[in-house]
Amino acid sequence: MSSYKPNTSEAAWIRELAAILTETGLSEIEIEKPDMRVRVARGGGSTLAYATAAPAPAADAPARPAVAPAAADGPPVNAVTSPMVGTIYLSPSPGADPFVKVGDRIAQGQTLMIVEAMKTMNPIASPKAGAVKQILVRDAQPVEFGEPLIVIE
Amino acid sequence: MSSYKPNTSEAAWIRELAAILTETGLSEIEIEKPDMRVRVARGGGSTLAYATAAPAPAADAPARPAVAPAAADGPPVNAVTSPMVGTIYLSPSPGADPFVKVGDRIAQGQTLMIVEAMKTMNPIASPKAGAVKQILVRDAQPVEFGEPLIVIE
Amino acid sequence: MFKKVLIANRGEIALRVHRACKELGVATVAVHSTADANALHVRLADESVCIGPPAPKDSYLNIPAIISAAEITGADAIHPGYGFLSENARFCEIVKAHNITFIGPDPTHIRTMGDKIAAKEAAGGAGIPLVPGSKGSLASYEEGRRWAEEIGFPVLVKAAAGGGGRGMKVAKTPDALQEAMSTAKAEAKAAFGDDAVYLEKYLERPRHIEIQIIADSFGNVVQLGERDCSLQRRHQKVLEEALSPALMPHERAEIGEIARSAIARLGYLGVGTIEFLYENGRFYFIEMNTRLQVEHPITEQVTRIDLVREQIRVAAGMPLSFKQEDIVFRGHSIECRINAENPKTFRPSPGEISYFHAPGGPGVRFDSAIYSGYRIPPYYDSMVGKLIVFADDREFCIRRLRRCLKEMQLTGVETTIPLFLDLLEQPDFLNGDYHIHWLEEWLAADAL
Amino acid sequence: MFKKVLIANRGEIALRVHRACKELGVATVAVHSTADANALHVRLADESVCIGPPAPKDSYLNIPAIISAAEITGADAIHPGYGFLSENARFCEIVKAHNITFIGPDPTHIRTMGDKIAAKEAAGGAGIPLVPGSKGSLASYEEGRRWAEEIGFPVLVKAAAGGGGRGMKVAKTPDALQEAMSTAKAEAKAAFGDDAVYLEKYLERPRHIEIQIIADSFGNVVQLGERDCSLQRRHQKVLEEALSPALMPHERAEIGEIARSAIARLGYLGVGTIEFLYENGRFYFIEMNTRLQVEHPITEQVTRIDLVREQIRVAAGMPLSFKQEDIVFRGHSIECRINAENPKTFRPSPGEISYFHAPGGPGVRFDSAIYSGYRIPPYYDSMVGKLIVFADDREFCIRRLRRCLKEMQLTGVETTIPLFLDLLEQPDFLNGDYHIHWLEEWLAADAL
Repeated sequence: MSSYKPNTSEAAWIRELAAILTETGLSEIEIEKPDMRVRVARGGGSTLAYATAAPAPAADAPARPAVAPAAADGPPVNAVTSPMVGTIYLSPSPGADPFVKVGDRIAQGQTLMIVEAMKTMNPIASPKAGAVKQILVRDAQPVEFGEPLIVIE
Repeated sequence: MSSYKPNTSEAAWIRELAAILTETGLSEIEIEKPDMRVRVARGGGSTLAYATAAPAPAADAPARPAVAPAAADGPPVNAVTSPMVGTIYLSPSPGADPFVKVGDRIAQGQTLMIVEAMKTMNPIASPKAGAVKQILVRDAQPVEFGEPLIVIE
Repeated sequence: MFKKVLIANRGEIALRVHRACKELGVATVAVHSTADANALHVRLADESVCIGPPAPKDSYLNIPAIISAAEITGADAIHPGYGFLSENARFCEIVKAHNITFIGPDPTHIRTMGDKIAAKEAAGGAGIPLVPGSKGSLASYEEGRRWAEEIGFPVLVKAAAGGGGRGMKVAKTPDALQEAMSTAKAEAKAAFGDDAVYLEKYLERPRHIEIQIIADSFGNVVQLGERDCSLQRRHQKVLEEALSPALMPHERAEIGEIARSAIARLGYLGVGTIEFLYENGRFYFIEMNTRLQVEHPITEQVTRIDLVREQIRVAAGMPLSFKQEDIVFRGHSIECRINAENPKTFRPSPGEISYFHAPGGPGVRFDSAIYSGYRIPPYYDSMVGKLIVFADDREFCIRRLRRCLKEMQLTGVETTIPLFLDLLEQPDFLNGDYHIHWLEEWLAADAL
Repeated sequence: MFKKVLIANRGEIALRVHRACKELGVATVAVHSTADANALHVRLADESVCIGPPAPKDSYLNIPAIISAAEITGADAIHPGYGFLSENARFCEIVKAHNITFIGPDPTHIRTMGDKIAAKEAAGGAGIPLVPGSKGSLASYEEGRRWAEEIGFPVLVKAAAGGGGRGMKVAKTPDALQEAMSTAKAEAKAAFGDDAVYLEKYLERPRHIEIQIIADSFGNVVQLGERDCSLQRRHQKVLEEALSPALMPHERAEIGEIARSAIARLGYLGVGTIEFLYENGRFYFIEMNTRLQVEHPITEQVTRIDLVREQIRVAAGMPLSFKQEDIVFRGHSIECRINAENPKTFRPSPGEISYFHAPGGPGVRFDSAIYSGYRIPPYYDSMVGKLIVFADDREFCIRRLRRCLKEMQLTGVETTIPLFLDLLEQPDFLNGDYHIHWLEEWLAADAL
């Protein structure tokens, strides 16, 4: 493979990173792997320009997401995100064992958690096999569309 | 292959990255691979921000100075400027010879022209000795405060 | 009063509703797609919830997502704005089923008025004038002629089975009617296999006049006068005026009272608009919109009624804060819908607004959610703001509008501002002498 | 009507005048110092002339430069705005001597009202109530007591030769008067070598109430109601209301008519304001301003009269476009003067406004010449804009004002917005229960 041309998956990756930037309000993402390093930014020296061009928070309580904010250092970029607005349940019923715990080995398609929306329980299936590295939400927590839920590696 | 010129596939890659930049609204993408590093950016920071921050001309005729605009390449920085708003006269009376002509050698304090303001004739004295290089105004022309009138060198 | 209202919309109308809520002391929840994460309504709201990706069907039309957002934030009412889910009876029912108040009318009214035939029946039954026509298909030319003389020429011969303009003929005289009927029958037979035709009054150059209504749950119904929305392009309103330069005071009073009493008879709740075609002193029902209109501010300017505030109050079970006799029309108001479009081709011009400065001064209101540096997403409509101008009379209002259009600064994208500046110089416009085809005819002539 | 008006001012009022001119179809000339080359009024005007360096005395107060600018541009009228040369009788005379119309009253009226003693005489002579006092100095305690009982306690004993508070004593009872007179006499003797004292009524907690007047050259004089400008800091108005929450309707009608008929007697032309102290149901003349006031927009909002438009019209020799009986006060309006100052220390905060977004929606007007990226020059006053809010009643107006103050975005410099948000929560303010010392007392208490 020529390294001079982004292949489809690289271009898709950059687009995905751009979407994550938008979604999370970050100004920059940098990823380094053994064979490659990628950095995307929005509003660079223009970080300032962009920040000032966007309206400053209102004088009273600034609008805040209704749900818990992600960790201050930003959510992991490879997290599984919520496909819908709703309430997260980590176990099939109150008091039952959680679907998964940090460290568990899981199969692709395995249920990781449930999002309840309009009294409907929507299982979230793992997009890949791997190990649960981090769970980013608490039981019964409300989540937005696109909110990072769990990291599988 | 010369390393000083991007080859076709590199150029295509850069174009592709530029397209992604546009599409995603990113300001910067940087990719590093074992054999190369590429960084593309758009919107060099505060210059842009400042430029866009100044108001654009109004939709109709933009405000313009009432008096003739200076040459497109800007007035000479060392020009003698008008000390007041008024009307310029290049000679002591209508039809008389002008105070000075281009090429004249003049003494410090010599009258270069007159600005009329409120029926009062205000002689403009040369701030230094030298030669008249350029006369920037026409007889009977209105001038603003600070408008360049004449270049003495 | 509600404690927390979820605003199920975006753009300027989301901001308009937010403002009304804050002035009523009500908390707001903004919902938004990923494309609108930086939008002004999101930033100003007390809380915000991302409900989906950019495509409207996955976000602003996504009923489960919006209901979930209301549930996780504990909103006790939902304001639908205009467009999107505002006239979706099912959404209204689902909202109610979740014990949340829908800020709008009853779903049965939404459903009735959303159906062309049912709406016509309901309106006619409530005393609203319809476009007159023959009852059923015509057995003969003689029957057609009797109807035509009753209705008055010109008339439109239409195929009973028809659609798309086929089997449709205009007749201006009795003689022409005979030919029109036979041609229409032949065309209808060929196109639909059915030669049945009927007659309707043909309106050549009607105006679009609409009456604003508001009703509370105590049986109080008030009409707030008309808006003239005749300047349209592809059935999209471009510039609206209140009051109409064409109506006589007695016409205004008559149609207003007809609309008011019809709404009272229907037992309707909240704001609504009855749209009419108007020609030669007569009104003909088009449809009823069971929601806030884009152009509601011009009515607010001439009546000094805050329609959104009153809409929220009546939804919360409060009575209207005024009566019909309190309504006094003063001055003249015009709204221009400023779109991010090429002013000649009307091709949308999304992108970043590099610089924006709103016009100001007395009698000026600019309802918009844009700001310097705002990126207009390509997924939604191209309206970037509504310039609403008010003055003592129409002439002064037009002068003020011209001044504002020249003062307004909006760069980085193309806008329809030059179109309005041009329009405001047209003698027909200045004389108030226009109809629903005028703008397209003028644009077509201008393009030659 | 004029062909071209030169606007001899800067900032928001220059823009306000520009807007009125454009709506009258009149061309505008902006004059500016080198510091204001990028100002909005310069950019929007039809023509502009740089008249001098930043210092006001060399530019906006530079009479020859302004007259020259008018001559070279062919302006046929000059609008002085407020401040700067607006109450300079000599400027007015020079303008007239150059056959240019001064948009304002006759220089004799400017001169009379600019002189404290002459103004008081003219006002008193025209029937305007003055602060009552003894005629001349007092021969004895008995004479003082007779005057004091006529005027009513408390009274102020003042040295005839006095100034700067010396020889000045308040007496609340007849007994206290005896002591106050002897102390004042002793102090006056020591300070000025003259122990003559006189009496004046002492106002403890008066309100500042002012009446807006407009007059044409056909003898029509109309009063447009009052503004309550009691919230002041160091004699600078901070927040103004129209109408006053303190006046009874009959008081409003009475003082309005007194002001109107006095102005008619004086033969005055254009806009003017008569300022009063108001306490216990009585009015006492302070001064008359012979120009547009900063706070004129709140009167425009409650009367729907465009004051600047009318001012220009009457200066051009046209009659007022309304009569006294056409004036109807509707709703309530409040203006906040937003200054670029620290909201606690009031230290000016010039610099670049990195981001500005005006509040919007119904009932909101923001008169300002700032924009995103505008650099506030350090040479002029610190007011960056006037937030003017209108609503049906005072309570709704305050809610709307609060909403706007929270919505407004102005970053890069410090502003007094937080002060207003705090002020709007004070029970005294909400009850309309304040006087000219209230704001400073509150600020002092707050600072503890």
